[in-house]
Amino acid sequence: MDFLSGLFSFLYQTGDAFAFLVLSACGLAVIFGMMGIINLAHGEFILCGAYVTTSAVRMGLPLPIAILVGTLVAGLVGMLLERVIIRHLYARPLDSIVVTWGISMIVTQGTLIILGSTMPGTGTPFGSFTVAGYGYSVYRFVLMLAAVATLAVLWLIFTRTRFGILARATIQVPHIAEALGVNTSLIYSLTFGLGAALAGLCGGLYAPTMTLVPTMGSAFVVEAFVTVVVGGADIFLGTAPAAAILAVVKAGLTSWQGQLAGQIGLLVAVIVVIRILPRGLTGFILRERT
Amino acid sequence: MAILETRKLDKWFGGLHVTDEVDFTLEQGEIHCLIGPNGAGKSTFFKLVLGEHSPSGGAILYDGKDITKAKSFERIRHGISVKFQVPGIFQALKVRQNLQIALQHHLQGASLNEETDRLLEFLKLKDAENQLAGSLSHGQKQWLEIGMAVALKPKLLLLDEPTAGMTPDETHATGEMVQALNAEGVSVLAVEHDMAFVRQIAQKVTVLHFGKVFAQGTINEIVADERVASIYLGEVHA
Amino acid sequence: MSGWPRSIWAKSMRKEVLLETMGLWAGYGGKPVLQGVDLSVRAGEIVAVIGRNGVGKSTLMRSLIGLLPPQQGSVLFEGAEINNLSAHKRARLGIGYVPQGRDVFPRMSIYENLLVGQSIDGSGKADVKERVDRIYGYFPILKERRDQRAGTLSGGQQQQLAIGRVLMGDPALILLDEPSEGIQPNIVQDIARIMVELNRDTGITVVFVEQNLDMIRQMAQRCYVMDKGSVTAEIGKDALEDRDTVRRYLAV
Amino acid sequence: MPRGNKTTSVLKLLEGPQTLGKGPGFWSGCAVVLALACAYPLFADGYDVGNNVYFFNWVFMALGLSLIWGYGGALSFGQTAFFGVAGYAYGVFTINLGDAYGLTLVSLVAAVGLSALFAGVLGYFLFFGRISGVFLGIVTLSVTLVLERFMSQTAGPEWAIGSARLNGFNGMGGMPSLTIPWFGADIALYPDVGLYYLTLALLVVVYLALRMLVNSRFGNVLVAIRENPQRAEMLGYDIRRYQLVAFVIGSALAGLSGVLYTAWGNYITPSSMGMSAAALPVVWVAVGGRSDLTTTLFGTLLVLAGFQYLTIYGSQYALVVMGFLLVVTILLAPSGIFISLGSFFSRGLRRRQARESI
Amino acid sequence: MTKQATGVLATLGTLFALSAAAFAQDGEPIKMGVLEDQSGDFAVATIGKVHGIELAAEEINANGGIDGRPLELVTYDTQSDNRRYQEFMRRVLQRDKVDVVFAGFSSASREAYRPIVDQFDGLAFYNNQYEGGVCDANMIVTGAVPEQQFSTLIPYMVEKYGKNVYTIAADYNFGQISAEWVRDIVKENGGTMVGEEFIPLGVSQFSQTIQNIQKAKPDFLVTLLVGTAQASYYEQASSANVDLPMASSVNVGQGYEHKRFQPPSLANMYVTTNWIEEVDNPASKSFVEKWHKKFPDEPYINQEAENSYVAVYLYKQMVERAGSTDHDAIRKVIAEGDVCMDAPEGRVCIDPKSQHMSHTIYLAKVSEDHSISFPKVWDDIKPYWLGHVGCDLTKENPEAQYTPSDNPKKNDG
Repeated sequence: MDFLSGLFSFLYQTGDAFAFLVLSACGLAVIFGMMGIINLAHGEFILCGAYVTTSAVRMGLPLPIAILVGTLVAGLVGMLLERVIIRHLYARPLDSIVVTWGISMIVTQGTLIILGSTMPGTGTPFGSFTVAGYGYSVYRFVLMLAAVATLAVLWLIFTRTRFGILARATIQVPHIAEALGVNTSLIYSLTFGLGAALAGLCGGLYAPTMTLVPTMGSAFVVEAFVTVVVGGADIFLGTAPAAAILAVVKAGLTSWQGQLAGQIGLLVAVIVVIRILPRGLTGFILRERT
Repeated sequence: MAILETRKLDKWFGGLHVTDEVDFTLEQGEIHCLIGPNGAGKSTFFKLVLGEHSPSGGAILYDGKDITKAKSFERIRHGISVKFQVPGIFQALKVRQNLQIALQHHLQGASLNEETDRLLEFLKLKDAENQLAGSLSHGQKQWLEIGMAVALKPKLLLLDEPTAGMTPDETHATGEMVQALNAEGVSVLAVEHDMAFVRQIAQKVTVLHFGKVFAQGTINEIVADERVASIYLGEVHA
Repeated sequence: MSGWPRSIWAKSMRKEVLLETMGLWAGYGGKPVLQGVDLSVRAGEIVAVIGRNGVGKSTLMRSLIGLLPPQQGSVLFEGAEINNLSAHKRARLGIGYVPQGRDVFPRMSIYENLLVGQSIDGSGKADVKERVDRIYGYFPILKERRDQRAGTLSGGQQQQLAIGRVLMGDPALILLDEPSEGIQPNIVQDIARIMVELNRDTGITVVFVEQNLDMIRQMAQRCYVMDKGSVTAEIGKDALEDRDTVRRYLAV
Repeated sequence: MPRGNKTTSVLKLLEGPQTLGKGPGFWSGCAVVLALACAYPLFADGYDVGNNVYFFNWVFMALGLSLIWGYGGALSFGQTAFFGVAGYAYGVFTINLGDAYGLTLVSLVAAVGLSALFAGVLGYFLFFGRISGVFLGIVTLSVTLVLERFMSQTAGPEWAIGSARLNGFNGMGGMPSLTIPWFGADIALYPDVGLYYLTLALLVVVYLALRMLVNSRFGNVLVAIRENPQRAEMLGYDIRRYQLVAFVIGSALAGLSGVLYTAWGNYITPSSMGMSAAALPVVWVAVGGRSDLTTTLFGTLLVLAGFQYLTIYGSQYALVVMGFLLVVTILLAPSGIFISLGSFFSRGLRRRQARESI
Repeated sequence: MTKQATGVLATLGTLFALSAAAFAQDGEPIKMGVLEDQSGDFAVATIGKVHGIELAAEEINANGGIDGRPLELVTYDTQSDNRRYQEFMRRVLQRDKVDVVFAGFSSASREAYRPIVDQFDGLAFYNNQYEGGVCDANMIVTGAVPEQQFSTLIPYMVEKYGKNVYTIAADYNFGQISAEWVRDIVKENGGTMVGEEFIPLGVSQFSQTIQNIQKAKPDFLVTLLVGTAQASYYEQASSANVDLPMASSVNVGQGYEHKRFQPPSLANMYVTTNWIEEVDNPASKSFVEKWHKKFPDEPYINQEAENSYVAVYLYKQMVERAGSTDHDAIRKVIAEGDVCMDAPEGRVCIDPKSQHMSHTIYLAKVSEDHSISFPKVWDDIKPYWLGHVGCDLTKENPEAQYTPSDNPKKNDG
C-alpha cells in the first residue's frame, strides 16, 4: 500500500512536471520547428492568454470557455503580429529574435501601464482529493489531461486536417507547396497564430494557479526553451518525448534531493543533449533524413 | 598510376539507388569527362568523391590512400579541388578577396599579391578585381570559381558542369583554361553535358546511366557508340 | 469520361488558346536565362519543349507557374495576363506543376501528398474520395503504398505521385518538367501512356520538357525546340520520327 | 561623433561595403574622434566620465559578438554567460588574492582566460557538433539562462570559493577595483578619469586588433564561412576550427566586459546573465550593424546612451519606446542603422546626381 | 558620441519628460534622489514607495519645507534592473548632487548601489524589509529585519499551534538568512524543525513541495517565498487542501497577496509586519485617508510605502537638528540615539549602532475571507542583532553586510 501510494505520488509529480513542460513548450516548438523563428515574445503570449482568461472569468464566463477565449485572443494577436511584423523577417530569422524581444518589452511594460502591476486571481477550481493521507489538487489532473489532449489535438491537426497537411507540406518544400496552389503566406500566419494560441492556452490553463503580473511569462520561458533544445524541432518526435524525459528527471531529482537538484538536472540535461544529440531528439529520430 | 579510384561505390537515398557499385579509375594527368543523361547519378558520384555525402558502401582511393572516411576539407588538403555547378563563390566579397582566400593557403605577402594578379589575368578578371563577386556575369562567376579551385594548386580538379550557362565563346575559353592547367600536370574530372566542350577537352569519357558505369572510352569511341546515343534518347531499356 | 468538374471538354473542342507567352524574359539575379520566349498552346494539346541542357527549359517551366517573376514580356492564361500573380494564384487558375526531380513532400505519406495537390482546385468543393480513387486507378502503386512516406519511394513511384498530386487539383493544364529523369524506361512508358490517356479522357492540356525521345514520341503532338533562352523551332509529330532531325536538336 | 567621420563612412560605403573605413580620410577622422575622446574628461563632469567608462565596458562584449555573429555568421545568444563567468572569476580571484602588487590585473587576465576556456569547451560541443543557425542561438541562450538560475541559488555559506562568497541572487560584492602598482601606494582605478583612460586605451587596442584580425587571413576565412560555409570547406578550411576560434576570442571579449563591469561597480550579479541581459548585446550589435566593427562600436554606444536617456526622461514609457524603436529599426534598417542610413543617403545622392546630369 | 546621441534623442525624450516639481520657496532646495522600480518584476510592491515619498515631500513643502528649504525630488525608474541602480546612483550623486537618496527594493539592487554610495560617501535610505545585516554608515534602514519579525512571530506560533515547524524559503540570501533565524528561534522555544526546503527563485510549480510538507506533518508552516512566481505556492497549496496555519514575514505586508488572491488561499496565515493599510488606530487611519486623497487609484498601501513616508520625515528631523545636510553632522544627530517620531504604525526610533529602525510589530492574521485581524501587537521592537554581532557605526564603519555565519564572534576590521 505504501509502495502504491509512493508510486502514485511519483506518477503525479511526473505528470505534473510533464504537463508544465509540454504546455509551456509546445507553442514555442510549433513556431520554432515549423518556421525556424525563436519567439522571445513567447512568454507574452502566455501572459495574454492568462490575462484574457482571468478577465473573462471575472466577467462571468465559466472557466473552460474563458480559457478558450484566452487561447483564441492570443492566437489572433499572434496572427496580427505575424501579418504586420514577423513576415518581413522570414529571410532573416536571426533578426526576428531581436524583434520578438522588442515586442516582448512593449507588451510587458504596456500591460503594466494599462492594467497596473497586478491582476487579482480567480482561484483554482475543483478542490482536492486525498490518497494515503496526502492531499492532491484535482486541477493538476486537469492540467495533465490538458497537456495530453493538446498533444493529441495537435497530432490530429497536423495529420488529419487540411491546414495541418498544407502546413507540413509548406514546411517541407515551400516553393512546391506554393506552386500547388497553397497560399503559403496564409499558412505561415496560421502557424504563427497556432503557436501563439498554444502559448495562450498555457497561460489560460495556469492562470487560476498563479500570480498574475505583467512579467509572469518569464516563469515559463526557461523550461520552454530547455524543452525545445532537448527536443529539437519536431513537436511530436521532439518536444513531447523531451518533456517526458525531463519530467522524469525533474520529478525524480526533486523528490530525491529537492527543487535545486531538479533545476540542476535540467542544466545537465541540456549539456548532455548538445553533446550527444546536437539536433535534439528530433535529429536523433530523423537521423536518416538528409 | 591512378590518382582517383572508386571501388564498388554505392549510395542509396531512401528508396533511390543513385550510385550503383561504381568502379571508376582516373589516371594521373588525365582529363576525364563524366557524362550521362539527367538523373544518371553524376552529381551524387561527384559529391561522394568530395565527401559531401557519405557512401552507403564501397571505397574511394585518392593517390593510393583510402579517403572514404576523410572529411571534405581534409580531402581538399590532400590535393583535390572542386568547382560546383552553381557558382559557389563568396558573393559579398570582392573578386580579389575571393581568390586570396583560396591562395592564402600556401602564399602570403608579396607573392600572394603576385599570384593573385597572375590568376586574375589567367581568368580574364583583372578589370573586375574590385567588384563584388556577386555582381559578375554568370560566365565570370564560373571562371572565378575555377580560379578559386585552381588557386589551391590541386593535383586533381573536379569540375561539375563548368560551362553551364556560358556562351559558346566563354565555353571555348574555359576549355582552353582547363587544358592549360592540365599541361601543368593537373588531373581533371569533369561532369559535363555540353558535348562540344567534352570533345574539346576530354581524353577519356565515362558514361553513367542509372547509377552504373555504362560505357567508357575515348570521345570518338563514345560518340560512335550507338548504345550511348540511344540512352540519351531514352531508347535503351537497361 | 465524366466527373471532372471543370468544363475542359468544351474548351478543347473550341481549340482556344489556353496558354501563351509573348517575348518572355526571366532569369536569376539579373541574369536572363529566358531571352524572349514566344509560344502558344491550345486547350487539349500535348506539347513538348525540347532542347539541350542549359537552354532554359526548366526556367521556362518555373516562370510559367510563377516561381520566377518575369523580367519582360507576358504570360497569358485563358486569355488573361497572369504576370503579376503569385504561384499559388496561378495554380488556382488550374495550372498543375510537376517539377524536375519531383519534389514530393518527403516526410508525408502518399495519401497526404495527394491531399496537398487538391489546393490547385480553388473551388474547395472537390470530392476528395472520388478523385483519390481515380488517381489510384491510374497509378495502382500509389494505392498499394498509400501510407508509406514519400521520401522512401523509388524515383518512378515519386514521379507517379507528383503527377497524381497535381491531378488531385483537377488542373486544366499540366506542366511536366523532365518526367523521365532518372526513371526506369518501363515506368517512363507507363507514365507517357497514362498522360495520353488522361488527355484523351479529360481533354487536359500538357506542356512538358523532355529529352527522352521515346517519351516525346509517345506523348507529344508537336514540339517547341529551345536554344539559348528562346524558342528556335517548332516541329510536328512527323519530324520526331526522323532520327537525324531529333539528334540535331537533342543529345550528344 | 564629428560629421567628418560619418561622411567618410558613407564615401567608403560607395567604394564597397566589406570593410568600412579606409584611407587617410577615415583615419584622420579616427584620430579626431580619439583626440576628442581623450580631451573629453577636461570638459565633462565626473558623472559623464564615469558613465562613459560604464558604456565603454559593454563595447568589448559587443565587438566580440560582432566577430562571432557579424563576421563569422554564428549567432551566440549566450555572450552574457562568459560575461558572468569572468565577472565572478574576477571577484573570486581578487577577494582571495587582494589588490596589492597589481594582483587585480593578474586576476583580470586570469578571469578573461577562464571565460575563454569555458567558451572553448562549450564552443567545441557546439561547432564540432555542427550546430548552426537559429538552433545555435537557442542553445547558447539556454546555457546562459540555466547558468543564471544556478548562480541565483548560491546564497548559502557553503557556496564559497576561498573567502569569496558567491552570494546567490543578491550578487557578489566587495571585490576591489582595478589597481595599478605604483611607487609608494597603488593607484586604485575608480570610475573616474584614470579608469576612463585605461578603458579607452583598452578599447582602442581591442578595436585596432580586431580590425587587424578580420582583415587578416583568419578574418578572410571567417567571412568566407559566413558567406558560404560549403565553399569555404571546399577550399580546404576546417570551418569548425575557425568558428571555434572566433567564438573563443569573442567570448573572451565578453569576459573582458564582465571583468571591467565588475571592477567598475565592485559588484556582479546573476541577473547580468539573464534573458534581458542576454538580449542586449544582440540588440546593440543588430542595431549598429553587425557586419562591421566600427558600426558595432558606435551602434552600441548609441543604443546604450539612447536607452539610458529614455529611461531618465521616458518614465514608465521608456521600455515601450525602446521596444518600439527596436522593432522599427530592425524592420527598416536590416543591416544596422549606420549602413542603412548611409545607403539611403547615397541612393538619394545618386538620384540627385542622375537628375542633375539629365 | 554619447553627447550627440543624447542630442538626437532629446526631442523624443522630451515627449515623456517628467517635470521635476519646482517650488517657489525661499532657500536652496534640498535634493532627494528617488531610485525605485516603477516597471519590471518588482513594480507591484514599489510604486507605492514612490508615492509615499511624494506624499511626504508635498506635505513638508506645504508646511515650509525643511528649515525653510523646499524638498526637491529627483526620481528615476530603475526598471527592476540592478544595472540601472548603478547608473542612476552615480547620476544622482555626481550629476544631480542630491543630499540624500531613497533607493532600492531587492537586496540585490541595494548591494549593486551600495559600493557607489560608499565611494562617493553619499547617504542612502533603504526603506525595505530585508534579511538584515547591513552595517554601513552611509546607509539608513527603515524596513523591518528578521529579529524584529521572527522573535515575535515564531514564539507566538509555537505556543498557539505546536512545536513542529516546516520552513519553505526562497533559495537566496533573504530566504536562507530568514530560515536560519526561524531555525534558531524555534530551537530556543523548544520546537523542532520537521522540514526545511529552499525553492529556487522563479519556480512556480509546487506539487512536490506540497507533498513533502504533507509528509512531514508540521504543526505550522513558515513561508518565506519571494517574487511573483513563488507566490503561486499559496494557490496551489490551497487547491491541494494542505490546510496548515502559516507564518510569514514577507507576505501581506509587502505584496498584499490577501487582496490579490482568491480566498481562501491565504487563510490562516500569520504575518508580522510593521504596518499595513488595515492597522486600526487614529494615526494610521488618517494616514490612509490622506493617501487615498492624493492617490485614489492606489490598489494597496503596503508597509514599504509607510516606511518610505516615515523616512522622509525622519530625514527632515535629522537635517533640522543637524542644521545642515552634511552627512557627518547627520550621523552625529543619529548617534545621540533619540531620532524618533510618531509614525502611522506607532513610535519609531533610529538605532545609532546599526542605523536601523525600531518598529511596532503587528501580527496580522488572514481569515477565510481574507479579511485581516490583529491578534497581537508588540511595541518598540528593536533591531538588536547587528549590535549583537559587533556592528557599532558610532565607532567604526565596516561598510559590510553581516550574515548569520558571522554570528558567534565577529570583531575584525
